[in-house]
Amino acid sequence: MAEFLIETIGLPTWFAWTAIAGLSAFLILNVIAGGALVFIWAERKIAARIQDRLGPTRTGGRFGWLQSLADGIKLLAKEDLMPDGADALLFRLAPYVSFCASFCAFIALPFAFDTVGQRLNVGVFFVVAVLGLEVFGVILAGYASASKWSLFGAMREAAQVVSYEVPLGMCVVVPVMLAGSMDLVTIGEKQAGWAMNWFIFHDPFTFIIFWVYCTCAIASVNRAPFDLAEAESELVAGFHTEYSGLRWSFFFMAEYGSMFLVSALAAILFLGGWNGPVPVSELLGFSDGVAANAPFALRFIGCMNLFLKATAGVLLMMWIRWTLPRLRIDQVMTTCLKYCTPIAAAMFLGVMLWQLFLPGGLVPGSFRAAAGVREGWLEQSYRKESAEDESLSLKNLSRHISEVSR
Amino acid sequence: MAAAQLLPILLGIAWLIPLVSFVAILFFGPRMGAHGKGAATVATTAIGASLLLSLIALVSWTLAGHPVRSEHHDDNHASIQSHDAGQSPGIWPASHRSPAHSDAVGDSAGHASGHASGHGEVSAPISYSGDWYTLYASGALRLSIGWYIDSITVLMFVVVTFIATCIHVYAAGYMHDELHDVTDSEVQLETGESLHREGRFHRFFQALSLFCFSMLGIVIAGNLAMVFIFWELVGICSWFLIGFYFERHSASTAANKAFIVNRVGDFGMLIGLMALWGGLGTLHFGDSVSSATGQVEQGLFELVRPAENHHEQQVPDGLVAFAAADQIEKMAASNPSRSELRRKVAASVPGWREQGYGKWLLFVAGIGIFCGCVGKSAQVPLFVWLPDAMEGPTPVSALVHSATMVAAGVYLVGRFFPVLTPDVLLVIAYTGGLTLFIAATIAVTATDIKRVLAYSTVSQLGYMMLALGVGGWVAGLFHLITHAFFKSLLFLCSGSVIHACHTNDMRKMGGLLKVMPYTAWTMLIGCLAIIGAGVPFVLGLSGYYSKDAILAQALLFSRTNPQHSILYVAVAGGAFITAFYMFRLWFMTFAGAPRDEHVFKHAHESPRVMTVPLVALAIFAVVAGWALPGGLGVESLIEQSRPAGTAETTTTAGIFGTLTVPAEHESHAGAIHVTATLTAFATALAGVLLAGVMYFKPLISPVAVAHAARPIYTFLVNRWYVDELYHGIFVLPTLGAARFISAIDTQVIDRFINVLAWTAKRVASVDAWFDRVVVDGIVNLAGRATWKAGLELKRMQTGNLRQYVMFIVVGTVAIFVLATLLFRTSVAG
Amino acid sequence: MNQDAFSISLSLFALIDWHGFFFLLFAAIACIAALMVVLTDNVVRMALHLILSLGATAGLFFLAGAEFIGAMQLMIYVGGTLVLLVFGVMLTAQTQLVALRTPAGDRVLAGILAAALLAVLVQAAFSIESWQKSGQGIVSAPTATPLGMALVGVRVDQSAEANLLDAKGGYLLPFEIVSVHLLVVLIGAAYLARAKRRRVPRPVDLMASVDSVEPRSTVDSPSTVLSGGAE
Amino acid sequence: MMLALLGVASVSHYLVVGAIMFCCGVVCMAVKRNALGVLMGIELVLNGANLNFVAFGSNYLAADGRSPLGLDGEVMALFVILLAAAEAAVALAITLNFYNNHATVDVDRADDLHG
Amino acid sequence: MVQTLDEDQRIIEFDVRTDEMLVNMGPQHPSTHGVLRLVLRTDGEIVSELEPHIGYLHRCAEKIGENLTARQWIPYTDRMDYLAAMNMNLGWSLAVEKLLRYQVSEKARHLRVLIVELNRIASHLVGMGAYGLDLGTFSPFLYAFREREKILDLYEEVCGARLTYSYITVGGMTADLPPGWLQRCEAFLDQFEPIIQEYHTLLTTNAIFVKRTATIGVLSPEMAIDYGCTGPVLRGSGVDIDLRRDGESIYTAMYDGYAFEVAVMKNGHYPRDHEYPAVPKDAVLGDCWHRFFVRMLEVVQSMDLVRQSIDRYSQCKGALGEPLKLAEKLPAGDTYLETECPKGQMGFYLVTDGTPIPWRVRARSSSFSNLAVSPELCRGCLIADVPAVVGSLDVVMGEIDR
Repeated sequence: MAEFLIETIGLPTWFAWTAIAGLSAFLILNVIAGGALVFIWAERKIAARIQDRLGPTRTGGRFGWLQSLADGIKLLAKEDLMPDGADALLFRLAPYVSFCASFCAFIALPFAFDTVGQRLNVGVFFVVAVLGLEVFGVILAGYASASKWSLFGAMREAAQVVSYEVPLGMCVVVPVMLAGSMDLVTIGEKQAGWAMNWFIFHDPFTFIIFWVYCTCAIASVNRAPFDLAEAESELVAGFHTEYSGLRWSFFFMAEYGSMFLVSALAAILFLGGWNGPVPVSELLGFSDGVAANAPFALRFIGCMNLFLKATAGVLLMMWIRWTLPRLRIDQVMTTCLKYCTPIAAAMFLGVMLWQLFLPGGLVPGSFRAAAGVREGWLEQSYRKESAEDESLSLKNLSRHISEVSR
Repeated sequence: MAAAQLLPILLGIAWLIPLVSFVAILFFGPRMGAHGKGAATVATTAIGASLLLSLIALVSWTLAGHPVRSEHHDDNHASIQSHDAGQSPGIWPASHRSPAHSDAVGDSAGHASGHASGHGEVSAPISYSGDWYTLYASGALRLSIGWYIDSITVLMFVVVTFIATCIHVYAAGYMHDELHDVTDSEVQLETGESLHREGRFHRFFQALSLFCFSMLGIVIAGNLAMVFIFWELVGICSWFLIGFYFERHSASTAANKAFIVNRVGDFGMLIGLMALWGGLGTLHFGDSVSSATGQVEQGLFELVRPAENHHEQQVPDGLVAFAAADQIEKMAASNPSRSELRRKVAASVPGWREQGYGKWLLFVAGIGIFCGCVGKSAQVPLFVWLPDAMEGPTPVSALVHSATMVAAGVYLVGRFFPVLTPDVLLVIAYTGGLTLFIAATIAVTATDIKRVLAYSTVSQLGYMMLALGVGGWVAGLFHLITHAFFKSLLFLCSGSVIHACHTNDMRKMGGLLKVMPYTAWTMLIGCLAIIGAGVPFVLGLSGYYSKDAILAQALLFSRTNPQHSILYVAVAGGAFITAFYMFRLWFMTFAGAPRDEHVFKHAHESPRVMTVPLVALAIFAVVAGWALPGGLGVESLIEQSRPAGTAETTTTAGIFGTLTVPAEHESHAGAIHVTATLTAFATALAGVLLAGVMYFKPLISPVAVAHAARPIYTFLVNRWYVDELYHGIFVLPTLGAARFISAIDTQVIDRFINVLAWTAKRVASVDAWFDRVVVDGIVNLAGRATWKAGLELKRMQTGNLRQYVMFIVVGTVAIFVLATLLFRTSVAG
Repeated sequence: MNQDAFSISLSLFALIDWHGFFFLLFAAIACIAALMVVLTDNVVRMALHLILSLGATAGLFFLAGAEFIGAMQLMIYVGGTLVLLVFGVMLTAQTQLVALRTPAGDRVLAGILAAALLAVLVQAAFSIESWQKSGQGIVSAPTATPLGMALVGVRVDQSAEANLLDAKGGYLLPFEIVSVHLLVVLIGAAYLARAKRRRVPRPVDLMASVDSVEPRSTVDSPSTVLSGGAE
Repeated sequence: MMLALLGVASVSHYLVVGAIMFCCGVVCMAVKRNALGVLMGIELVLNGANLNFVAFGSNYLAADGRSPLGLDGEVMALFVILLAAAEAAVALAITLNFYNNHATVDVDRADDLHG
Repeated sequence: MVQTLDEDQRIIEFDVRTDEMLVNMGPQHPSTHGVLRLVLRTDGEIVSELEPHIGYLHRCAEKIGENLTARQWIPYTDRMDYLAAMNMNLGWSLAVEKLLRYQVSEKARHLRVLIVELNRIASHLVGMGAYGLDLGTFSPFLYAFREREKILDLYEEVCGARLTYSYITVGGMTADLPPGWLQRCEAFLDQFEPIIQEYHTLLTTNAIFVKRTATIGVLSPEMAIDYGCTGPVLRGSGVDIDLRRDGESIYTAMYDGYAFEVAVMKNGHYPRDHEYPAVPKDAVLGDCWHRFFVRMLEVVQSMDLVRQSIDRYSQCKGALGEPLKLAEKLPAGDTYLETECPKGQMGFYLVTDGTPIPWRVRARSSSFSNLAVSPELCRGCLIADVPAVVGSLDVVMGEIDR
């Protein structure tokens, strides 16, 4: 887009880039903040429906759709309290740390094949790593609150998140292995075409590991039944017991942002990302020529696809939250260390062997109608990297080796 | 998809599904529902799916329009179709040669038309063979997992899966005791209590699935090696299943007995396999394409009955050359080139064949393979295991006795028929005859309901073997299939009775007709079927057709070979005894007044899950023999795959003198057929009547008869003293030898070793002194010196971590400074 | 605003070396945070500063074009520090925030030594001419793939595509050694920190599965709680 | 002032940053009596060293576009990170063990090995 | 069946030495069921000692009773176990009737069974829902309250109140049932019956629920008896006591002719347990799961009793009988009577001196004894188990503090 500003409108290069960066940051911020508003409202409605009641009905007219906004205003107006014995600096800092981590991770998250804040060639790891930093906010909050309940919450959160990063990382490596790249855009593009191309359907192992990922993702964003850090029946409100007002809402924005993020990551890694189950755009003939001229339509469809999938993931988490009791901390750790990690490891091995023997996936060669349609468009924006990747991929290497040995 | 591609896929999947079920139950059995209840569903679904696929295979076989090879037929249509099929790589109809090969032996289509004018029977039947996977290939030996599919394969698949399905369903009801903890009152622990153990429901179905898989493996097997593998698998499965109640001593003994007796037969089979492989270098039935070289390898059938010889049997070149190894060595002594030697050998092979080289080898191969069949199909002298195998649960008996294990032997003889020489066939016929007679006589005196059926199975297997031996290929296999239906029916019925009465003893039963009508009537149908009841020349139960065919063939055989007339007598007599003991069983069980009130009072009809399979099997016991219009009957289906060259009468001078194996279709000729039918009818009727007067309306007291013929009765009750004989001949000498060897071990070897040990001890004590004084002294000195040095050095150790860090930093800085001062140029530059 | 002033300030703005700017930013954060680690006594705050420092270092790695290393730094290193922090809180948050102060003499000594070391190091850093030249700013190729290939023993960065197999100098062996080493270390750590004591169970726990007892006729009679246990 | 920001990012600058971190780490190790503080010092030291590796391995920083170390620098940095993680694990385990036995994390009390 | 020490999962191993922490759970904590204060001494997350502090809700109800006539004190009994006020009313009424040697009419007897058993359902519904809440699942709570609301609606029709009814009084009831009430009650039962399965799905058989409750807080039968535990807590430990069957004759006479089986595990089986989810493998008798399950079974049992009483009541002719006059004199003497309330055995003791106002009034509450055992149950468990254990005891602070 920056090129568009530079070439068509004629803005200075630096200004174009800065403007685009600012715009991206603004948009992502809105995704989080707006998303949190919508999701909080949705959670209330969904919880209400699950529990056979109505939920918010009045604020904002029908469906109480302005409820979260009203609550937000209420929170803004609330007195900002801090306990006497608190570590003032850390107490104030903690919510922003959480929020920033959640926000930063969005930088590398592509919403469509080229709609991404900053395309990183280690995108997956960047997202996972930065998301892992969110826990600092929680720990600092728990420590700084000078409350024993908060400290308990922080401890649990730390233990849980650190443990779950192991299986989560293993789950994430699988799509990386399948795509041969850590770039989220590349990973998404590899799944273009029909739904059968999605990595979840690549082989039985990926199918299983997807569910492991779901479990670990829920655990790493602290949602029920893994919401140990804020377990209200045990720890009052866990790490945010002492928080109120805007700071408190920052934790919530971070939580909903992370929920959306891990869901979007699941969508990109396993569920085809911005590719629909049916390659509608390709079938309609948005081929190279058209695509080059009308990328906005494609982008829009892609964004919608990803949003839908990620939203579905968020809704799934809500469904689970309002259905299941909470696990105990030792059970949470058992789930991670005794089940998720070994399963993830075994599946990782399985996918590896599968790649070795059946590199084409479950239905090799078929349904690959639409792959590569957008390649021209992508190459334009990231030509160098893709060329590099292609030449260095393992496939090529093995071809070289076989040629040499012959 | 053409049948050639479709059938291996269908049957292959049908074959593998039970394996999947086995693996699933193996790993997840205990977790399938409460107490592994779901295992039954899994196994039944699996075998049901196999049945479905088999039925589809049967339909596709029929639809593929394979010619009915009864009297006149025309191969062209089918050949063309198989020709089409042959184009796809990896799938290789046995009747067909590759285009590259066709100039040598001729295309089968042209071949068939070329000879159709003559005797008309010379072209090979349609069959498909190929390999899925090569297990091992080295030199000439290629062990592979492959298929050989003709109409018998398809039919056997349907029969095996159908009966197995029925039995699975039945067993789900029968084995329900195993769903909970079981108290086995037949096993007494040392404490005097009955054994209390967990239920093994899933284990049963696990073994059942593996059993079905193994049996189907034998049926579909494309080569003898694969047959042997699955042969052994069937053996181990029977071991599992017969020994299902392994805590019972009798059950574990019976399982071991079945296994060991079978090993005896399998040893013979191994010899046969070696003979064939050594001589021919292949164990494949049909022709196949070697995946390694891409060349066509001729299969056993083609080698023994080459097409250019009008499918007449001849000793294959390989066997001839193998037998004439010394001649070849002589030729090789003059150091000819390899190709020259090969040419020379090829030239002299016909001459050697005339001299009878290899004839014995072929005979040994045939007898060897038959040995395996003797064990598996419980022929004399290896039939002793089968009655004991009754220790397994009844569904197992039904499965073992009808469609799977014992059928395997007959099936293999049938499958291997083209390779068997007339001499072998004669041996088979006599073995069968002897078996059928001995077993039938034993059955007459048995009182255990399952044992009667067991001996009747042995006897019927004898029938089949005899039929095959006298050239009644179709008759034997036909009887195999009809027998499978009614024998499984009979066993399941008896199981139902046992389930109701909780006893096996027929002397405690009687009058059960009233309380268990389903069981009684279906069992009556089974009895009628096994004795071959029917209205002569009009309609009959399945047994009627197959038994008549055997009788007719036996009669024809004894007419053409008068010196072997005894075979016909055995068959006819056997039919009489069969009728007698079967109806003795039925009358004792169901008719008359209850003998044991206690048993009668508790008797009840079995649950629906057990009676439904009975009815299903009963229907098949009735109709399985009927010929449907369009050549759809079982008999004509079998006929489609009659091995090439066995359709005409052949006369050969064999080891046992000149022998004429009459063509089977000649037994359909009026005179023979009428005589055989009437004989069968008369003997069966007589048997039933005799049973009637002894057990239904007791005009003759069975006790009196037994008393009158006491020696014979005792002899029969003790089962011809076969077990005792074996004990005397084999077991006792073995034990004696073992004792002798053990004595050598303890008296001689152990003493020698003791002496050695004593010597070593003495030497070691000397060594120890040296070690203590000299070696230890040096080491201690070094240790003391180190200790002293350490004491001095330890003052340096303050134990303060931070101080150490300081030391390191000071050291680093010092080195840097020194280096900069001393080697300024090098660092800077 | 004056049009000229606007354009001048724009052009000045354009002259900024953003790379340099971010370098300075991250370097400052890293150094100051590192210093704060030294100067703080509260363990939790120390850990916070350490995280800041390490995070800023990750930023420096990104600037230097080593994106993969940066991500790894965030993931592994910062994650590892997180554990430190947690244990810091756990072990010391309650009672021992105070009292662990070092004697001033030690501090001064350490400061002097460190200053000396720093002087030596800085001198060395500027001792070579070519190191001081600013980079060409050539956007380097992504290094994740070559890095991975190097770890499995193929140096794609050093040889042309055609003769990949001839390329030597991969890190397969060190990679394996490090892997084994990590495994050993983890086992060792688990062994070192394993449980040494166990809680003696209450009698109640030991007899949890006793079946129902008959109700007593007199509830107030002295009862005998099962005591002892399996041991 | 803004112009002064030009061209500051060179290998030497990275080395200076690394040196500062290294020295901070050393001081940290030397003055902290809390075992966890010592651990953090070690982390800083390793991190400073790592910075040098990356700086030498970066083509981006190299004056001629070809770095002295090339990929080796990054590989080394990676190894250091991994080993640092391992080291942290072991050191923590030791600290915990120490704490279990001595009920303190004061390294000055950990002088059982003195001569 | 004593497990060996090595295999015992409940033995908690230390791997980190941490400092002891003193934590206050309550009196304003979300999961302490009112104003209960638990002081926990923890070692990390492991509770080494728990001490309940009570009295935040004390309001001298017993003393007040010594200044009011027997009928006047009825509203104060409402406020003891406010979740099962009808049962409280009944206990006090029966105690006074025992003193008076008064027998209520047949019709009143069946009506009382109907009313108190319905209240037992309502009480257990709250107990169940709140227990879900304690374990972190909110939805079952609302499902339970939805059904409880319907019971409260029925009560509202009967006596005008939804929580503190004062309906059952000494000598009978304050009023007879309104017309059509029985049909509505039956309609509710029909509607409610299938919903129980829903609760089983959401909680009883839920894997996480089982994990959180099985083998947690195991209360041995001996200890249960020693601590004076009663009600579902006692029966959850396998002790077969239910005052409706084993109580004093004036109380058991009320249930004469009613068919019900005490919900307790005997020989490894609960009554009619084939109709309910199987006992999970992990659960041991006396743990939280069993206490919970006993309550679930008692809901069904009470439904049966309500149905039976509806039949009998509708067949009874005649009047309910006259309640005690507001200031009728009580004969001199003393009496004590315990009844089986939803939470356990509730006993009332009164000493009279011939005046209408009792000289002494005392109440023995079940929750008090049940809560007393919580320090034993919570020793050595995790903090997360504390709500699970205390919730499974289902205490009501109004009853404890009186």
